[in-house]
Amino acid sequence: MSAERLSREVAALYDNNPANIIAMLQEMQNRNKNRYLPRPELEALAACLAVPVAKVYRIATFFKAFNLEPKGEHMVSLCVGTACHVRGAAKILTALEGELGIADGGTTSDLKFSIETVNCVGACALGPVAVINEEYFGELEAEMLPEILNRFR
Amino acid sequence: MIAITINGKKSEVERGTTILAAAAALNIKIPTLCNHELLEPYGACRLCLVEISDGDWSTVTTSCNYPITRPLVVETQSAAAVKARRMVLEMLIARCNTSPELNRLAAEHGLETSRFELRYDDCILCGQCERVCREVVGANAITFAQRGVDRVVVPPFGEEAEQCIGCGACVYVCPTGAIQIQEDGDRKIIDRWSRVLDLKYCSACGVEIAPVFQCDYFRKKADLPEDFFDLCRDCRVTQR
Amino acid sequence: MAKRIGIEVSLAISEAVRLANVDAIAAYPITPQTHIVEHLSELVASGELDAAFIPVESEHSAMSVCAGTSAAGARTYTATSSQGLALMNEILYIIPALRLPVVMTIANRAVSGPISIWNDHSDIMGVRDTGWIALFAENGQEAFDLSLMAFKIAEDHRVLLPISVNIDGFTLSHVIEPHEFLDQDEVDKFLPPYTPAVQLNPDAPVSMGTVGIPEIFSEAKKCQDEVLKGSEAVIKEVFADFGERFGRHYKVVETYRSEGAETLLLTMGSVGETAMEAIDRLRDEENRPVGLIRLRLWRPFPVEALRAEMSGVKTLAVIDRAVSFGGTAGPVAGEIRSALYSTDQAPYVASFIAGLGGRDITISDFMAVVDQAEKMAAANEIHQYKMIGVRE
Amino acid sequence: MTKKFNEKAWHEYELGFMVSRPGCSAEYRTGDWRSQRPQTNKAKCIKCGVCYLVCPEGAIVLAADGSYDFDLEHCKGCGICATECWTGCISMVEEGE
Amino acid sequence: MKKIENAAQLEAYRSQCAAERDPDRAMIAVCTGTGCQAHGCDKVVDLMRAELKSAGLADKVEVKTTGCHGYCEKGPLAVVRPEGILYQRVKEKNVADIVSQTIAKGEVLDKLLFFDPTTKERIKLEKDVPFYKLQERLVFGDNGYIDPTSIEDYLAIGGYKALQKALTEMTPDQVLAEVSEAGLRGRGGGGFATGRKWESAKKVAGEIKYVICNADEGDPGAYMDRSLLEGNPHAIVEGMMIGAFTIGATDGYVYVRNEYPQAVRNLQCAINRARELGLLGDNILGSGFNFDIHISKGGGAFVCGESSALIASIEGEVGEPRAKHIHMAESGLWGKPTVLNNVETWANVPLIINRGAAWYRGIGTAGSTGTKIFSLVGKVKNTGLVEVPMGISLRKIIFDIGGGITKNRAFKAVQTGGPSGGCIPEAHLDMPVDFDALTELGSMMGSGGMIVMDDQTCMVDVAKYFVAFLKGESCGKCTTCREGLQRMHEILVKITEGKGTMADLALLEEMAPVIQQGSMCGLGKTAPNPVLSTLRYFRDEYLAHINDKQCPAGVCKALMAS
Amino acid sequence: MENLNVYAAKLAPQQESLAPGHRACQGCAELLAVRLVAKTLGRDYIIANATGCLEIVTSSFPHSAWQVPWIHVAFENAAAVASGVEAGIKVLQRKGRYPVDRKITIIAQAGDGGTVDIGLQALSGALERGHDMVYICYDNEAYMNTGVQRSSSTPYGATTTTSPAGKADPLGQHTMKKNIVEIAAAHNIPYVATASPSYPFDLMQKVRKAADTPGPAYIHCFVPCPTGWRMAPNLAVSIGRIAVESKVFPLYEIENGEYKMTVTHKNHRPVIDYLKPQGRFRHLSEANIAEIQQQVDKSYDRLLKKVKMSQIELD
Repeated sequence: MSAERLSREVAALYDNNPANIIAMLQEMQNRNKNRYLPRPELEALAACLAVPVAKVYRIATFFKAFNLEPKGEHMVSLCVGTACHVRGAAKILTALEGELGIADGGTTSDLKFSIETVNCVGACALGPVAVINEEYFGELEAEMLPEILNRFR
Repeated sequence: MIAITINGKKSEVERGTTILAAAAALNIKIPTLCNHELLEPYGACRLCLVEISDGDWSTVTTSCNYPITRPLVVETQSAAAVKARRMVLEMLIARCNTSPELNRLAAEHGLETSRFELRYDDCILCGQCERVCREVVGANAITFAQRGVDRVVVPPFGEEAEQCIGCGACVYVCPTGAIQIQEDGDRKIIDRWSRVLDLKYCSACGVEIAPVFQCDYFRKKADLPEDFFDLCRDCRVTQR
Repeated sequence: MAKRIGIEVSLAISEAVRLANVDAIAAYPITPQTHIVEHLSELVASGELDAAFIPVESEHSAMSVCAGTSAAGARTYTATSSQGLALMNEILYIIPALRLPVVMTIANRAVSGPISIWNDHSDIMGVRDTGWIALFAENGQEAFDLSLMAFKIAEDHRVLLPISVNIDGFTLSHVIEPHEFLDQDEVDKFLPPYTPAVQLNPDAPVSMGTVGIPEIFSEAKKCQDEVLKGSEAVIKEVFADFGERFGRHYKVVETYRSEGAETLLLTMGSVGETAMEAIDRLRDEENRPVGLIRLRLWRPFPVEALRAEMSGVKTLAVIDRAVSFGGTAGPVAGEIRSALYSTDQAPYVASFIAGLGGRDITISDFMAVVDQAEKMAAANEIHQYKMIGVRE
Repeated sequence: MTKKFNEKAWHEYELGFMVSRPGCSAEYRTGDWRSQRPQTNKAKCIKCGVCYLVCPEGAIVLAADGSYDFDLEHCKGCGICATECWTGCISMVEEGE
Repeated sequence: MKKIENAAQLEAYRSQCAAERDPDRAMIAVCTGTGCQAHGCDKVVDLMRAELKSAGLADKVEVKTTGCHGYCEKGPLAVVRPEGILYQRVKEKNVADIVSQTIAKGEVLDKLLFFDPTTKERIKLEKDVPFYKLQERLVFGDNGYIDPTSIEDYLAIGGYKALQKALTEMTPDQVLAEVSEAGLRGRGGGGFATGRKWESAKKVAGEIKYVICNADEGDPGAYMDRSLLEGNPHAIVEGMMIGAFTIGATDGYVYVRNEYPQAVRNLQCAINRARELGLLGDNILGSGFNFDIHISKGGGAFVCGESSALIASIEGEVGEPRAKHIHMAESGLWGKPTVLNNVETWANVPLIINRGAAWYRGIGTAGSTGTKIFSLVGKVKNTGLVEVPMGISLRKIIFDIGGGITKNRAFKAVQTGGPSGGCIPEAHLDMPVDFDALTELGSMMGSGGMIVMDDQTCMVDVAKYFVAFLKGESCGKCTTCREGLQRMHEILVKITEGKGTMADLALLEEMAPVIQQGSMCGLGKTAPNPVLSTLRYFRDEYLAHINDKQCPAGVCKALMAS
Repeated sequence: MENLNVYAAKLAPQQESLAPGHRACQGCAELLAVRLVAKTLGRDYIIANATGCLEIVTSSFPHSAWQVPWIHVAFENAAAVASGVEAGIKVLQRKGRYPVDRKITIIAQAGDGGTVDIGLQALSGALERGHDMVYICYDNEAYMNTGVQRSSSTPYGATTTTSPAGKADPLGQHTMKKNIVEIAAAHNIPYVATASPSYPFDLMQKVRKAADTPGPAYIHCFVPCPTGWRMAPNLAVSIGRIAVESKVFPLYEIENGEYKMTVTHKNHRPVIDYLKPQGRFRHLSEANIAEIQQQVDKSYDRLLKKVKMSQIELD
C-alpha cells in the first residue's frame, strides 16, 4: 500500500483529527511488519492532516513507542523496572545482548529480533521479566534465555 | 489591577502579567535565555528564577511563565534566587562554554568555571529558534526531536530543512550563536539546518535580494506577480 | 578642634575639598590655580580622597564634565583662573540654568592681553552675569572655610546653584598662612553627602536642558534670578551654622573699624588686609573717622547688608580690580552706586581701579585713596573712575 | 484642571525647567503633518515586521493577528514603510481619500 | 440488548443478572492477571474447562477467568467457590485432581494449599491466608469475583448502583459534598483532595468540561492500576461518570499506557458494553446527563503521568509539561475545565457514593482516609498487590502481609513513591503509612509502589538507578531537570566507580534543591528525592564508596576487586 | 547579521525608549537610527546630547521624547558631558550612592557638526581619557538644524547653503569628507564602527557591542536627511542601502585594531545610483561623477587593504 493511501486510511479511522495523531502513528506502526514508521509514511500523514512534517517527526521521536528504524520480527522487551532491577535485570540484559549479539535498542541483521528495555511491564512479582510478542517470561535467569529465544528462532 | 513589589519597587499590574514582564516594566532585568516577548512563555532555560513571597510563604520560581494573580513580593536578587540561578548557569556553561552571552551571565553571577565536566555543545535547547520558526515565521522548518538528554533541535529527519526559507529569524534569536547564516558565493547557507539556498539577484542593479526559495515562498503566500522579486526594493522605487 | 598648621593656601583649599568628601573633580591646569588641582590629584592618587579626578583637555570640557558629574548626582568641584574661566564661559551660563551645584575655586588672575599670569579680578568680573553665586576670600582661613561652606550652600535644595570661591592668584593662592583645619567627623556632621534633588538615573528618567521656547524662557530666567537672590538667606544661615559649630563667624558684608566712620574704603579679596593696615594708621595716627567695608558675597549682591552699613557714611571709596571698559565706573563701584542710589543720604561713591595684572596696592595707596575720595566728595566730582598708580 | 505649560508662573516649573515625564512627546500629535497615509493590503502582508522596524516615528504597532497597524496620531506619512515593505503590501494614499 | 432508559430498568436488569449468578453455585475463579498468565494460567483454564466437560460438570461448575487477585507470588491462583478454597501454584498437572477431588468429591488438595512458614500449617481458605487476612480489599476485592469483560458480572455484584444513586437521588452538589466529606485524596501521588479538585472545576462556568483518568501507570514497580483496569474496568467507568455528573463534564478520557494491551482491551470492552446498555451516551438513565468516554493510548513516556504532559499528549502534542500556574480546573484539556484523577481514585468513588462518606472516613486515618493499594515487590516473600487501610505500618505490610525478606536476609530499605520517591530505612518501619507521613520521611505515596530491598542492595546503586531512570524519562525541556539529572547521574557513576570525592557529595546536595525548585513539572521537582533520601538514611554507604573505595553491599562492580 | 531581513525585524526588542511625537522631518533617518539604538539599549542608558537637530526635535519644552535620562548642555561638549556622567556614576556606585544592580550605558550623541567640527576636541579628550561610554555621531553631512550649511563631513560635490554650486563655482563642496572614523580609531580605543539604519541589525549589533565593550567606543552612523539632501522622504532608508551597495559608505568595524567589513556585497552599484536621487548632487557633471566614482573606489580599496593588513598583523 502506498504511504499516501495508508495514511489516508489510518487518518480516516481517527476522524482525520490531528489531535489523534499519536493513535494514528500507533496504528500505522502496528500495520508495518517491522513495526516502524518509514519517513514517507510520516510525511504522507503530515500532508494528509495538513500539519507540519516537523510536528509529526517530533511526536514520532518523543515517544518511546515509535520506531523510525525497522524492528525485528520478535521484540524482546526486557523489563528494567525497579522490582526487576533489584532482582538482577541488569545481568539478564547483558546475557540477552550476548545471546543475540546486539545491544539494547538494536535489531539483529536478519530482522528477527530486537531488544528494548522497558521501565515496567506491570508484572513486578515475576521479576526479572521479559515480554516477547505479548507473552510474559518471568523469574528469568540468564541460563533460560537460549531456550526461550529458540522458540522464536 | 494587582499590587506587586519587586526588589522593593511597587507597581500595579494587570492580572495574568508575568513576573518577568512586570519586572521589565519596572526596569528590573531578570536574566533569561529562552524568553522572547513575542513568543509564548516557555520556561525551558530556568534561568529567570526569582524568589516570591506572600506573607510567610515563599518559594523560588521561574518568572517568565508565572502569571501574577494575587499580590506578591518578588526578590530577583535574594540569596536563594541567585544561588539557584548560579547553579543553572553552572549547568549551562558546562554544556556550552562558547556563548559570549552565557559567559557574560556566568561572570555576572560570579562563576568562572563549572564543576561539571565540559561537554562543548553549542545549543542549550532554549527552543527560541524552534518557536520562532513555528510561531512567528510559520515555516515549521525545524523541530525538537527525541527527549531528555537526547533532546535536540533539528530539521525533520535530521536532514536538510526543506521548509526553511533562510529568513534568519532563528539566527537572530539564538542566544548562544549556535546558528549561523553565511553567504557563500551565490548561496546562503545555514549549516546547522543543512540548508543551502540559491540567491536571487536584482535584474537591474545586480545586488542580492533574498534566496530564490524565500522569494517564491512569499510570492505564493502573498499572491504576487511572477516577476515581483526580479527587482530589488530600491530599484523598484528608483528606476521608475 | 584641630591645631593650627602653616600651609600654602592652595593646599588648604584642597584639604577643604578633601574634607568635603567631594565625589568628582574635573580640572585643567592653569596658573595660578595649579597647586590646588595638583594637590587634589595627589590626594586621589594616594587614596586619601575617594573621588573621580578627570584630567580634561580644556576648561570648556572641565566645566562640561562638571555638568555631567553633577547631573549624575556627584558632589563636584573644579578650579580655574583667567583664560580658563573665559574658556568656560559658555558652559558657566548653563550650569545654574540646569541647577547644578558645582563648586569652583577661581584663583583670580588678569585676563589677556597682554597675557598676564598675575592677580586682578578681570576674570570673575567677565562672568559676573552667568548666574553663579560668588564669594570672595580675604585670607587662607577664609578660603578654607568658604570652600567648605560653598558645598553646603550650593547643594541646599532651596539653592541648587553653582558657586565660585574667589581667591586672589599668587597673593593669596601661593602664600603660606596658618590655618585651623577641621576634623573629618565634624565636617561630616556639618556637610553630609550630597543628596541630589534630581539625578540622571534610569529609574526615574528626566530630560535636562530641553529647548526653551519663548513662552517659557523669561520664566526660566526669572526663576534663576529669584533663586539666586534667595540664596543670600541660605548663605547667612550656613555662615551662622558654621560660626556656631566652629567659632569662626562670617558675614556677607564685613566691616572694620567702621563705627562712626564718615569715609569707608570698600574692597573685595585679599587686599582687605592691606586696607586694614591703612585704616589702622589713619585712625590711630591721624585720628580720622575712616573704616573699611569688605564684600564677602558678590553674587547675589548683598544690597540690604550693604545699605545697613551706610548710616553716617559720607564717602565710600570703592577699590575695583578690573576695568569695565567704557563703562560708568569700576564694575563693583558701579553696582554699589546703583545699590545706594535711591537710598536716603547715599554717600558719595568714589570709584578707584587698582592692582591690575598683579600691580601692588600699598598701604600708602589706600591712604591716598581715602584722601582723594574725601576731596572728590567734597567737590562732588563727577567721574567715571580713577586708576591708582597708573603712569599718565 | 492643571495649568497649561505656558500658563504657569515662573516658580511653578520643575527644577531647572527639566521634563520629568518620560516620553511625553507622545502627547504631541505629528499626524497632522501628513498628506499621505499608509494603507495595508492585509492579504499580501506576510507579517514580517520590516515596516515596523524602519519607521522613524515608531508609529507602526503590532496587531493582534501578527500584522501591523499604523498609529495615525503620529505617522508623518514619510512613506518609508511602503518603500521598504517586502511584498509591496503597503501603499500611500492621499489623506481624505 | 435494549438500552436501559431509567433507574427502574437498570434495577430490573441488575436483579436478573444477580439471579443468574447464584453465589452459592460452584465456581472456580482463576486469576488471569499478568502474573498468573506468566505462570501459565491460560493453559490451566483451558484444561480445567476440558476436564469439567469430560466429567460432565461443565454446566454445574463455571470456570471464571478473573482479573488479578493480587497474590502474584503464588500464581497461578484458583479459588474454589462458594467455599473460598485457595489453590496456589496450580499447574496443568494439578487440574485433573482439582476436578476429580475437590469439585466432584469436595475433598481439599492439601499440597495446593498455602503453606504458612511460621506455623508450618497448610491454610485452606483464601480469607485465612496471612497475605489476605490483614488486607482490606474494598476496591480490589471484586477482581476475584467478576469476569472483567462481563458488565453483567459487575451489575450482579451491585455495579452502577452508585451511578444510579447519584443520577436519580442526588444533586451534583450532594455528590460533591459526599466526596469531600469522605476525605478522598488523589491516589496518583500528590494526594490532593479530590473534593477540592472537583469543586474548582465545578465552579468554573462552561458548557464543555472534561474528566480524565490517568492510567499512564509509569512508576516502575507499581501495577495496581493495570490490575484494576484489567480486572474491574467498570468500576473506573462508573467513578468517572459520577465525577463527570458532579462537575458537569460531557466527555471523559482514559489515558492508558500502550504497554498495557490487555487493560486497553478490557476497558474498551467495558465502555462498549456500557454504551450498548445506554449507560454511556445521551440522557443516561433518563436523567438528562450526557457523557461518553474515550481511550487515549500513550506513546510511552513516563513524563506523561504528569498531568499537563498527559493533557498535551491527549491533544496530540508531544508530552511536554506546561507551566501549571493556572490550575487545570480552570484551563485543562483544550483549555477547558478539567478534572484529572488516577485509576484508583476513580475506583474509590462508587464505594463512597454507595456506602457514604461517614463509612469511608471510618477507614484509614484522619488525614488519609480509605484504603490504598500497594504493589509489594522486590526482595519480599509475598510479592503482589495489597490493599490496606491507610495508617497501617510499613512493618505490617512488609513482614506480616509480605512475609518478610526473601531468603531470610536482613531488611535494608523500602522504596516507596516510584522513581522520585525515597528509600525508608528499618528505623522508620513502624511509621503509619499515609500521605503526610511518607512525605515527612523524605519519600512519598506516589502511586503505591513499594520495593523492598535487602542487605545485598547498594543504596548508591539504587540512587543511581533511579536517577538514570528519570534522566531517561525527562522530557528534556527544563535545564534543571535535563542537565541536572544528567550531572547527578555522572556523579553517582563516579562514586560507584570509586572515583567520587567529598566535593561530589557536596555538589549533589547543592544541586538537589535547585532541581527541585527550578524544574517545571513534578518529574523534575521530585527527581532528587532518591538521592536525598539515600543520602539522608544511608550516607555511610556513600562515604564507604568515596573514602574507603568499598561497596558494602557488594554490588558496584568497580569496587569489587579490592 | 545583515543577511537577516524579514521576521528578524519583528523580533527586534519591542521596547521603545524614544517616544513618538518628536518633531523630526518626515523620513528622518537620524531619528530612525536613534530609535534603533534605543531599542538595543532598552532603558538602562543615559544620554548626553549635543545641540543639533536631534536635540531640538526630541526635547521641545514641555515635551521630551526620551524615556531615559537625557541631558543637553551645549553644542560642542556632548563627549565631555557624557564622560562626566560616566565618571560621576562610577564614583557614586563605588560609594554606594547609585544603583549597582545593572550596567548603565553612557551615550554621547551628536551630529556631524557637533562631532567632526566644533566637538572634535571634546570628543578626542573623552576618547583619550578612556571613559566607558559610547559616542555616536549621526552624520547627515551638513548643519541641517541651522539650514543645511556645509560641515567638514559634507561630501565632495554636495551643494549646501554655504557651499553652493554656482556659475563661477559649479562644484559645491570642494573638500573631501573628513574621515572622523579613522581619527577616532587613531585614539586606539577598543571599538570603532560605521553603521547605518538601513542595515538595522548591523547597527543594533554594533551598538550592543559598543555598549558591552569596556572603555570608549565610537560609532559613526550614516543618516540620510531627505530635507537637506533634497530627496523624497520615503527613500531615506533606501538611499542608505544604496550608499553601502555603492561603496560610498562602507559598513565596517575596528575592534581592538582589527578591521572587519560587516556588510559586503558581491556586486556593487555605481555611485550614480547613489547620487541621482539626491538634489544636492543634481548639478554634478558626468566628469564630476566619474571623479567621485574614482574617489569612492580608491577609498574603498584602501579600506579593504586596511582590513587585510590588520588581519595579517593580528595573525
